[in-house]
Amino acid sequence: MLALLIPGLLFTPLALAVLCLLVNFRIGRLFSWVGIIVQVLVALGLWATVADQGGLYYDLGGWAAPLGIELRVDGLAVTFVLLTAVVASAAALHAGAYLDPRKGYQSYFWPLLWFLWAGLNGVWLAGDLFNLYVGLELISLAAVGLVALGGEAPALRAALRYLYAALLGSLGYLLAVALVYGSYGTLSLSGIAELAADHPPAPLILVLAALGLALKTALFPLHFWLPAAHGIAKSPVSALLSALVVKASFYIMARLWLEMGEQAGSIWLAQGLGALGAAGVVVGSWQAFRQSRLKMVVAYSSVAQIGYLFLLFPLSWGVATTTAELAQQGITLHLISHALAKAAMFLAAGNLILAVGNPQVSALAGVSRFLPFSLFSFGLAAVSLMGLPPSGGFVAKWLLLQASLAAGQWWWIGVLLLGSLLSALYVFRIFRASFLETGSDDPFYHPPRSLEVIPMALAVMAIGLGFVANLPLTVMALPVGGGVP
Amino acid sequence: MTPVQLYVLAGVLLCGLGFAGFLLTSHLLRKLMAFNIMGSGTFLLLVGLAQPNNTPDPVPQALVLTGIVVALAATALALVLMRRWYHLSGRTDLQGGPGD
Amino acid sequence: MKLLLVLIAAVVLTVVLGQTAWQILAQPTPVDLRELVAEAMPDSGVAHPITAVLLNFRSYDTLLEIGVLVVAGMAGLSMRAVAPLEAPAMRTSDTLLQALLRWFVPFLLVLSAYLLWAGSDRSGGAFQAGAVLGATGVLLRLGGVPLDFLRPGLMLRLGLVLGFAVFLLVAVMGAIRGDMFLAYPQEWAGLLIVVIEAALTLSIAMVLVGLFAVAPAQATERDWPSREGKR
Amino acid sequence: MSFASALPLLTLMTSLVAALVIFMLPEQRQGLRTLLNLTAAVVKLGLVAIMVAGVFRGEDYSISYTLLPGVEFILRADALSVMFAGLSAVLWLFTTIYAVGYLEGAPNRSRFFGFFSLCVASTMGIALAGNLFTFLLFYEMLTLSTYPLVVHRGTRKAVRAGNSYLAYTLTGGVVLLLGVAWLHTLFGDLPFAATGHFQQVDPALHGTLALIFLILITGLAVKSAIFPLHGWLPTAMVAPAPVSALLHAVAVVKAGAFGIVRVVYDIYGIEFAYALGVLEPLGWLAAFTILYGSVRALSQTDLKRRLAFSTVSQVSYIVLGVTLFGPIGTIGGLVHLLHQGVMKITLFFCAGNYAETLGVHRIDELDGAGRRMPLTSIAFTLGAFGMMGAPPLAGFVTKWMLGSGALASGMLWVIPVLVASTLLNAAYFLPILYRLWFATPKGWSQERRWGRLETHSWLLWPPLLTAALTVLLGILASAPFSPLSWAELVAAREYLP
Repeated sequence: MLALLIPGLLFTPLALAVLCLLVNFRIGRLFSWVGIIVQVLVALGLWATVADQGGLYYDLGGWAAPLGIELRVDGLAVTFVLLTAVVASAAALHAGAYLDPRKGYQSYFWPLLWFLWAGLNGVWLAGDLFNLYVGLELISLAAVGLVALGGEAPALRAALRYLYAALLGSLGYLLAVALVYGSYGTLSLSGIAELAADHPPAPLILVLAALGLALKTALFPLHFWLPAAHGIAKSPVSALLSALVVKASFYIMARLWLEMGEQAGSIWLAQGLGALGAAGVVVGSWQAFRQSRLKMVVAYSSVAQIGYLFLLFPLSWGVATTTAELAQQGITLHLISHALAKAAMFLAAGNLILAVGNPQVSALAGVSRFLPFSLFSFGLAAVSLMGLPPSGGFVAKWLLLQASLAAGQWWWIGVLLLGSLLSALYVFRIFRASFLETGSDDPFYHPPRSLEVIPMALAVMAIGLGFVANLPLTVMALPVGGGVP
Repeated sequence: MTPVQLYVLAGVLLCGLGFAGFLLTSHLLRKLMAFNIMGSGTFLLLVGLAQPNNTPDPVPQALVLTGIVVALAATALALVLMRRWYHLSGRTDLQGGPGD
Repeated sequence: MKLLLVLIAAVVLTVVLGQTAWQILAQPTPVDLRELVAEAMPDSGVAHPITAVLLNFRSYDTLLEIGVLVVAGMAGLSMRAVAPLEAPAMRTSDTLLQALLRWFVPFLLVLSAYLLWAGSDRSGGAFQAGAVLGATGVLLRLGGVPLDFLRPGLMLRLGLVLGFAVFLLVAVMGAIRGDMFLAYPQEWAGLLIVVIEAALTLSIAMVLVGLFAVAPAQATERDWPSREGKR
Repeated sequence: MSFASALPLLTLMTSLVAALVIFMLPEQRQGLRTLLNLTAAVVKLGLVAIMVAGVFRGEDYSISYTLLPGVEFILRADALSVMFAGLSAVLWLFTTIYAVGYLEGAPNRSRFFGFFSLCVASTMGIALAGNLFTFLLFYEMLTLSTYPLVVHRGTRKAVRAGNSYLAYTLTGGVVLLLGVAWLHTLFGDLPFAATGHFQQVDPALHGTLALIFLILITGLAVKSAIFPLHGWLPTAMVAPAPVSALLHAVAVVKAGAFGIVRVVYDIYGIEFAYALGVLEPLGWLAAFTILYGSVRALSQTDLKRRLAFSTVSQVSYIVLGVTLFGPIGTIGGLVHLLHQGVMKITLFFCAGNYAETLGVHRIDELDGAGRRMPLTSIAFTLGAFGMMGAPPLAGFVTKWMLGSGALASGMLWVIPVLVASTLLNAAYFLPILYRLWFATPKGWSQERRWGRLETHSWLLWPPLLTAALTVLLGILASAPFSPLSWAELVAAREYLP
């Protein structure tokens, strides 16, 4: 079964990218619908198989690592593959109705989307450091292409700023890879993890990788490129970028940290990254509060939410194994629930802007009365984002609180609690604007139901994750067990 | 000094040079050149560090070839975007211009 | 102030990087891929180790790398639905250049073909050949030869993805046969690699010339006619 | 899952499902919405009645679900939970009837009734929560689902009130979260248990436990409006009358008070909390809040704001009762949880009636309203006398029990507080009653008429019924299944044998 699932997972997005490039927007949309069904089924199948039988290494081309490239198909990877399938499908379905097919350049949306999707799958599964680099670049360039699509000046500026940041970040990572290859003579992550105990890696490796990848993940104060890029792109694109793309670089960093953090890490690096993350939570939330445009609020909120991810480093370094596990679980759940909630939020924000015809927060007055459905999706997503129960965001916050308390690092507790309140500050600013009554006439355009249902579905998933969190937590802990299928 | 040490030294210097250039210049084209210089330094390091006893290792060389193509693709994309930005805004950097 | 900070950062990077690199150089690596490559060479289908690594052992990297190239080409194309091929500033009517072109182009084409062929047992290969082919295209364009296939139509896009598509098909054939993704049948490996390389050469050249051609000269509102209307 | 163990879940679901369906209903389907609301309320009342009978027989309804390793989601009906659940179920029915009449012809009713049901679901969840984690879940859900009701009118004033409401309650929620998480780290999952968990705890942890107690109580004190965290309550009175009635007289403030009861009795255990020395300071604070709320109520000219400050004062009676070490004080506090709800909701219903029928919001405009609206005014009068603690009404029972409890536990300073509070109550209620019955009417500018009756019939019946309940609860205090006998049942289980 796996012998077909894994090639299917890699092949479908790439094949669709090729097909969609050759046709116009409408036919591309048709192809993509088929592709979405295939991808979701394959991702589900893979997830179920790994949940059932445990993970494995897949040797691409039949060449085993370290000579060849292996894919690490473990519980965490397939969980993210499934997450990607869900979020990307939602964004793609939304885009199919949201984007204007009369604009010629929109036909490039589909091939770029499928390359992005392929890159994401590649990164989740990669077991090879250099392969991660190529996957990361595939993601970055596709994402930049998506931001720049349409080629208007503000989008170009955002895209260029994003591209330059991404390039510098990738080089930082590549330098780290060069040092690793020089030290070990291999690029296989599993091989390095085995060797790391006897041959401690140079501390600079982790520092370089951390800096480069933090730039790509938009860790404060390296977040300067994110709000413009995520705020200016079309809503489905923003959803993809905030939900998945920034997570890819974080994922690589987390994998590196968990493989060689023990030897190459230090308390300074761990606490420093955590402190920057904490600063990101505070500054990002405050900036979000100060924005006048709806999508910029959501974009800055990503800066804040990304900050939490970096608590992984202090909470998993030099602490008891159970504490580190709690932290990993909390961070993974936070990543997943933020992906779902933020995608829902961007799509809902897109609908609201479409309905109101104005990107300003202050234009939302009356929305609660006439567009309750879109606002409700936004609200549900916001509940998870604020970490209020019952939601995936709450469970994640709970686990992180437990980890901080167990690690005795009480200073992160303040960040977690304050972060909730700060996020409420910018979220409720939007509700405040939309609850104002304007009069009994409905001045709004009503988006089609198909557009409104998608963010609602994502938001419901973000909430629902709070009830079934145990399941993904069990699966994502599954290590690689078997060999070739 | 062996040739490999020379590679590594040159790589390190190019990296530092490119890094400083990338951050100090605001002209988009110069920034891009700086990125390419830093990239070349990284590739030199990748090849140099892998062969301490002067016997060539095909793997890093293949990696570098791949890396060059990737860097080339990124450079080309940056150039296209940059030229369009220049024609729309009349600027060679990202400060100011429409929509800032 | 910024200058000072950046300089300090750059110097620190250089020094620390240099120091680390020096230490790494001094120690042998626990794994040596050279032996593994040498052992696997007979099964690779080609004689040159770098080509074997690129198109067989680590072919997944190369597949994605071509993907990156296609993405860049595509994103470039999306910037411009219709390129003004007749932009006067782009053309030159220098007779000397035209005369030289007549000599250069056949030579470059032959050189490109040689590089492609050479890749199997010595330095060379798809990328080098593609680069030369791309350069030929650029030269032709500078010389004012109207390369009509560069109009952002189906032909250009087809050429853009041809190499990638061929590579992808070969990759998935392995899986369909019940083997791994990207695995070649032993006896066909050499031939398949040549086919992939040939297609890649074409596509790489196409991306390069395409990007050169479509980098927008002057963008105005009328650059965006709807494609549907055009057909 | 048997029917018995599913009962708590079903009780919760009745209002949750009602909420979801109502959200989906188009605005104009008023008949269906009302039918749905009332059916759900009646069904819920029936389910709670079954549980009350069962718990009395000594049955224990509980259902649990593992949310995370080591974290359980527990719904459980014990004597204390059905007490609160019963109160909410009864008053939900009355308030639904009232709200249907109140909002006739107003916009955004789908939203209103949807969130209203969601609030009731959260309150039920708080009542039936079987451990602190589950309690926290519903406590936060209550905050969120109340917000749209507070800002319901969509005026700038309402939106500002919403801000203040959130600022207080979200902060409170976060503080509570810290306390719950800390306890969980130290002791794992702690289900509510009759005599608490910390009898045999290592004395070295006593300091930490006292600190956690402080954190938990601070988090809970926001909703129960204990000084100095009461500021949101008077501001939130811009909400429509049914919201003020059910949520700010019953659900929200009682959720906080109920949480304090749970923490003191079922997590720490009253005996341990007493030994830890944390009860007495809490008692002082409650006493201060009682006096402070009453004094502030005196100077309010807006009727609903006066009632709100009265709530601030009255809810602290519950807390005061909890801190009186001894079964009689416990009974006084618990019984006040119910009695105060019934009395205060009557007053809010009446205030809403005056506003809707006569356009009256300020106390000095009430002159002669008793002659224009005699039935409403009788209900108001009963509620007000109940609040003052006049025999034989419900309020008298609680004050008597609290006084006896204070004597029994030797906390004599409580008696003067009770006396002073009663005098203050009289001082802010009697002038209203005087105006209602004895002042000459000056006429009302925005008067509306509904047929024969003095006001819309759906607005009239609920206050009359709750006023009647105020009388009955006082007269039949010692009957079986009365709040007083039920509180005795609970108290008997909370103290170590």
